[in-house]
Amino acid sequence: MARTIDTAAQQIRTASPAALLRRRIFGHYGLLFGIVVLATIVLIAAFAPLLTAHDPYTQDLLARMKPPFWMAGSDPDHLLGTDHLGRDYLARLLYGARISLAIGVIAALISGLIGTAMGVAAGYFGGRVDLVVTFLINVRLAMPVVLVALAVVAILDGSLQVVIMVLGLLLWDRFAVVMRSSVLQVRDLEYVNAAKAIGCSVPRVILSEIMPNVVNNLIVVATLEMAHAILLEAALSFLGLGVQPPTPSWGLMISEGKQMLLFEPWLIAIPGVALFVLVLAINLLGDGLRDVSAPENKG
Amino acid sequence: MTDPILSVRRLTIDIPLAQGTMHAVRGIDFDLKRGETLCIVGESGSGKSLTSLAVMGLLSGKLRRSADRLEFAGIDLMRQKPRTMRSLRGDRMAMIFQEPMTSLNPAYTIGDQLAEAYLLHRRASRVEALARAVELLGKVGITAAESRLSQYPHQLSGGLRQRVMIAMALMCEPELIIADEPTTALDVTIQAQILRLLADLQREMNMAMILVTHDLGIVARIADKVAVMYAGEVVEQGTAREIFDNPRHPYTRGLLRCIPVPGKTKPGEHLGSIPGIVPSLVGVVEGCAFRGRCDVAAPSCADPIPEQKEGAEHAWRCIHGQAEEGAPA
Amino acid sequence: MLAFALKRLGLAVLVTLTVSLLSFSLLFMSGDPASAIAGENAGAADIEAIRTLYGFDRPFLVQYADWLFSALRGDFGQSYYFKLPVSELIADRLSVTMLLGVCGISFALLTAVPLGVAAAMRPNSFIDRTALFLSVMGQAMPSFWFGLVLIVIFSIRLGWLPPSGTAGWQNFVMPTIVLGYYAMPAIMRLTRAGMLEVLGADYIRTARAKGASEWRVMFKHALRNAVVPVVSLAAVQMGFMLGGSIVVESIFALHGAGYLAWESIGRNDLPTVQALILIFSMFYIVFTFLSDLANAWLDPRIRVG
Amino acid sequence: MAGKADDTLNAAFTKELESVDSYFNSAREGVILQRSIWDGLLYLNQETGEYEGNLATSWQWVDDTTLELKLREGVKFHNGEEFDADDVVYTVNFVAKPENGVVVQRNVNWMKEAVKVDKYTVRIITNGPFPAAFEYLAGPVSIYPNEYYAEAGPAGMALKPVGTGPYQVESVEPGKHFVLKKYEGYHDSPKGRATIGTVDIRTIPDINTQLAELFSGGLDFIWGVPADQAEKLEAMGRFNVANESTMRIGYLELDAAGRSGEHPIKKRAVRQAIAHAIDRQAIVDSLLKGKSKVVNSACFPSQFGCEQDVAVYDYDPQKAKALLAEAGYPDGFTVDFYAYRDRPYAEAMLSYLANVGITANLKYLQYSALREMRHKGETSMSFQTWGSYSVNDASAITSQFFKHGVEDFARDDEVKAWLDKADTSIDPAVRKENYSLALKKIADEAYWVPLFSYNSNYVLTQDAEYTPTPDEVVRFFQVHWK
Repeated sequence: MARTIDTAAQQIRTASPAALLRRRIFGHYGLLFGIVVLATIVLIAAFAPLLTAHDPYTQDLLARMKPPFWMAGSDPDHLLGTDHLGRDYLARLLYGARISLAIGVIAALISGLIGTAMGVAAGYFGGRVDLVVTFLINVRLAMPVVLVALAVVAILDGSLQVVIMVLGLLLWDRFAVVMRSSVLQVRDLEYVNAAKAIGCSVPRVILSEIMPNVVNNLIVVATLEMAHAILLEAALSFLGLGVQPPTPSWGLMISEGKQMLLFEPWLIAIPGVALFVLVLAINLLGDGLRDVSAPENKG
Repeated sequence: MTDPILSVRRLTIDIPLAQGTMHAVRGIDFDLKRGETLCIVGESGSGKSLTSLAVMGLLSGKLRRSADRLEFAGIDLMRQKPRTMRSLRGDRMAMIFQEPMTSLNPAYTIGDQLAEAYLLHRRASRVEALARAVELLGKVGITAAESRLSQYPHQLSGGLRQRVMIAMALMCEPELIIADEPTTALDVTIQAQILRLLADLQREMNMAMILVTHDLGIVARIADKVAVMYAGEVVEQGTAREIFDNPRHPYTRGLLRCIPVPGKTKPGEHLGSIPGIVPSLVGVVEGCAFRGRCDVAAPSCADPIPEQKEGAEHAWRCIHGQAEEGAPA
Repeated sequence: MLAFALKRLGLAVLVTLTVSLLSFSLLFMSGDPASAIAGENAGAADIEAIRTLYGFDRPFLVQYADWLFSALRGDFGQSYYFKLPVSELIADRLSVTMLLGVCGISFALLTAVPLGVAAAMRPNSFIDRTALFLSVMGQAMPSFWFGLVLIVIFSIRLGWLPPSGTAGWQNFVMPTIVLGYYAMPAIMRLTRAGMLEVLGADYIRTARAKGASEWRVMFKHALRNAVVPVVSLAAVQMGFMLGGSIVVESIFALHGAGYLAWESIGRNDLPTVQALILIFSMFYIVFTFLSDLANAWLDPRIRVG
Repeated sequence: MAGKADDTLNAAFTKELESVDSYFNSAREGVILQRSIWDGLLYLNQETGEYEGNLATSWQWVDDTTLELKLREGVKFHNGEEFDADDVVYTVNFVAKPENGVVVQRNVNWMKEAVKVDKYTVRIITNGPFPAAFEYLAGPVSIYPNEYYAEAGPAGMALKPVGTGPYQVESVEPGKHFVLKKYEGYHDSPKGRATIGTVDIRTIPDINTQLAELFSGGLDFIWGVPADQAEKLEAMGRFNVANESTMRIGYLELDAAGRSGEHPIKKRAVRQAIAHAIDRQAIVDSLLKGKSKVVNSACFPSQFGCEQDVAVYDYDPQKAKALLAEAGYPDGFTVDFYAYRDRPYAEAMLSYLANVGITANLKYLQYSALREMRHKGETSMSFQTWGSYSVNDASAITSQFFKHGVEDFARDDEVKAWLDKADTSIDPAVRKENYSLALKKIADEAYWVPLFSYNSNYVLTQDAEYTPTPDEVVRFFQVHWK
């Protein structure tokens, strides 16, 4: 029945595809929210030095844990107060956006490259390649991520690079799964066969015929994995094995602030909310992109 | 003559859309007696399927249905609770859909699905229901019926599945059966078999049948009555003979132009194409919806169109007709 | 059905072997186990003696094979830290983690599936938006934060639930919610999407045309088909939960296997870590295997022909 | 739920204890249980600093390496076994054998064997003169029942411990949960009898969870509460908060010997610059608080032989910069800074180092991983702490790290010679003099940068009272209901 309405509704759609897309984007509040918030956070990260006069590393042991502006006893010089070493919390929060974004983006890039390569190969070539890739995906899924990440970080010490690499090397599974099935869907379409028929090389067919048709899914997965990586880093930090101090990562700020959770909850609330908003924005962006690019799959 | 088993007056279906209300079906009337076959013809989007769903009470929640009268065997379907409607559906009125490939639940066996309606409406045991299923499978020409019961839909071919669908619709010996383009998804050769089967069963069980179709060849062979729908209206209806021999509406005539001799159109042949597009049905629709494509359109076509009648059954909505052509007698 | 099951079983065994090999080699690189066992005041000679005694000087593959064959007999060696048989140590901890996992996934399913169905029945309604909101929150909220917030509210402010321990069912309420809420969004969304897709399917219309009640249509005809991917997801989530309950176990002092694994990593207690990684991956494999079987049962297209 | 009403003291451990058998764990939690479950031959009175008899009633050195002890009569183990010389002989001979694998060898490897003289007289033979013997006999060396231990072994003892102490063990869930019951048959020991009927100890790793349990009444007693939280708890007025210094000191271990290769820290001026760069007093005042103090010597001030008159490096960044320039690093240098605990203190030090131009990259590792690196000599600078196992003698710390062992990054022969002399002499004056020489040189050369002594905060429900001691050992038998 829904289909009946759709066909009926399609008849009266006179708008151009571009206008339609625009309407879908602006009609999708989740997507709008995601874009606006994410853009804001990116800008904050880029212009952090302009937004605060404080250095995120300068400590002042005599001015520890000054409360933020909405609490009694706050210092107007430190809008969001100071942390357990007397460092300006706002400065750490602003600079921390860089770290959290970097973790999300780079980890998603690495895992995206691995997962896409594997998924596309499996979907395109099928047969044994597919068997091997499917097997690897199974192996990867069977490994307890948090444990393995913990083990590796514990062995290699938790520098930013190590954490990003570990997350990147562990989170490729969803890319591979989604890319594989997406490629399977478009592999036998006419234009792909046509490209093959006129003798295009395999890389060319994949890059110019297949990839453009699966890139929507790729972007959606990438956003979700970004969020995933950011949350995982926070969890590692919570367990004491994330990014090393004094780097101002939000996960680290939460882990440092958690000690005082019951007494100074704002210490963990501020980076916690920042992390929550960032992950929320990325997730909404991903969901929104999926809805907009394939409204029939909404859900 | 007996009373009609189905009587429809001014049936209207509106679809609320973001851009406004779409008047998908606009005040149609028809009657159907026991043992009669009504064929509804028209192009996609003309409201044929919606009309049949409206009779079954299967329109989705967003669609608004209204009618001056919608009576089935003396029961006012407009005023029945969902519960009563459910007790009628599958029992006294049944429907066959156009996609046999997807209309069967992939998770259950043929036997389960056949038995379901019987178990829902009859005080019967599962064994009895399955026996009835075997009987009907035999009736729709499925061999080795017993062994089919434990099979799943994906193990059957399209033609077999449509036979199963027919058997399912007939489980409770309905008084009214609505077949919504039951053959469009099938091979041409199988189409004929299925339609012949339907027609035979309809006669045998003395059901009233509404057959929604594109296929004028079929219409010519099995219809007692024909309703031609265009843009949500029945633009012309009458006995098959009247419609084929003496079409009054320009649209009907356009449709028939590709079958010069009624009764000789081959099965499977499609409606001819008429240039132009169907107007939007969103918002207020005034006058004749066909006027944009009509060779004989006149300025007064934009005004409300009166219904013209000829004899007991033949009626059409056009400013032309009798006056221009004269009664063919 | 049998052939299908055997095929999946073979794959499962192969995956298990690969994971165990990977984890074994990972830990092999992680440092000198002899030095870990020897303790603080051991000299180089002591460490060397321990290395020979435990056989750490043998080639990697020999050690792996040795470990694997013992493991097949259920013997995972002795914990370097607790000086207890690992199998004994783990059995105790696993029961907590399993209980937590089962409670967590049940909570997730019991909230996510009805919510997903309700949301799909009335898209864009209040309940749909609520469900969406809950799932978006769940996806973005770090579980340690959620856990601590629950403790503050229910243990400190209201005094309803004990913050830690395993003494009674009350102890499992908050951990279950935290762990379950982690898995809930994905299951909810998949249920909703699956139901939406299925509800638009022709066979649902067929069922209605037969006169089936809405309830019957939803739960017999629609959910049965929509639930197929949900079962797979739930199995995957269950596997993740067991391995990922470290944070929850640490916050609520549950002393489960996840927490043990984390601590054992820090203590260089290799036999324990190896056994746990293997067992966690086997959980995942067993659950997905079971879900494959369940799906085959639910979806005859997989099972037959 | 619990507490005074049902005579149960609910306490929490932070770490999972590997084994209750006190010879087979190296954890603070193990020492705490040990003191409640078992007794030593001697007892150190924390107030007077004098040794008193516990399972022994009198003792004397027969010669440099033979200590004869008279044992207390009429003492019974928790399982009813009678205490006599056989128990001492069996215990000492078992733990003194290296192949039996006692975890902390230092606690026992000074003993060669024990010899039974008669039913209530034993002799303990030491491996060479060992002046700190009483310290160990009053501390980590507890006496086990010979018959039971022979049968159960360390594994059995870990699950069902049996001793003579003021508390007997009701149940053990390894690592997780320990229940102690007052031992009604406890002998007339200087420890005193337990007054609280049951002590229920659970392991709760997260400090917030511990606090939440404390607030909701699930716990009555926690310790090791960080300074900031302790301050807040005290301000709440609902708990008894006591602070006591501990014997643990923090220090920077500097690779003066160049074990980790060529690097600036090999130069004395650079090490001194590091010492001048860090404002230890500010770290103590702002972060450690309580009874913590800045320490200047490579030992805990109360320890025997811990010379206090050593070179003191004031907080003086200008001087630090000057020393760096003098050493040839006017622009500073970059170094890896290893640490395994107290991240905020480490971070604070990083910041001070940065101020004088030293870029220190923090490498925060698990204890065992870091120890392994240090044993291999791969760290040029690390933030370490040492609790001396609460042994109130410089041999438990200075001698531990400066006698060319794997954890000696100074490798100073002179220092080693002095320490050897001090460690093996029976004459307190000789010992004092040699420790003093060694500690002065360590300070002059800045082999270590001693930082501060730690303190511990003990938080109790208002119903209970406890006076903590500097040895960081919680004595449940000295906790009283009000």
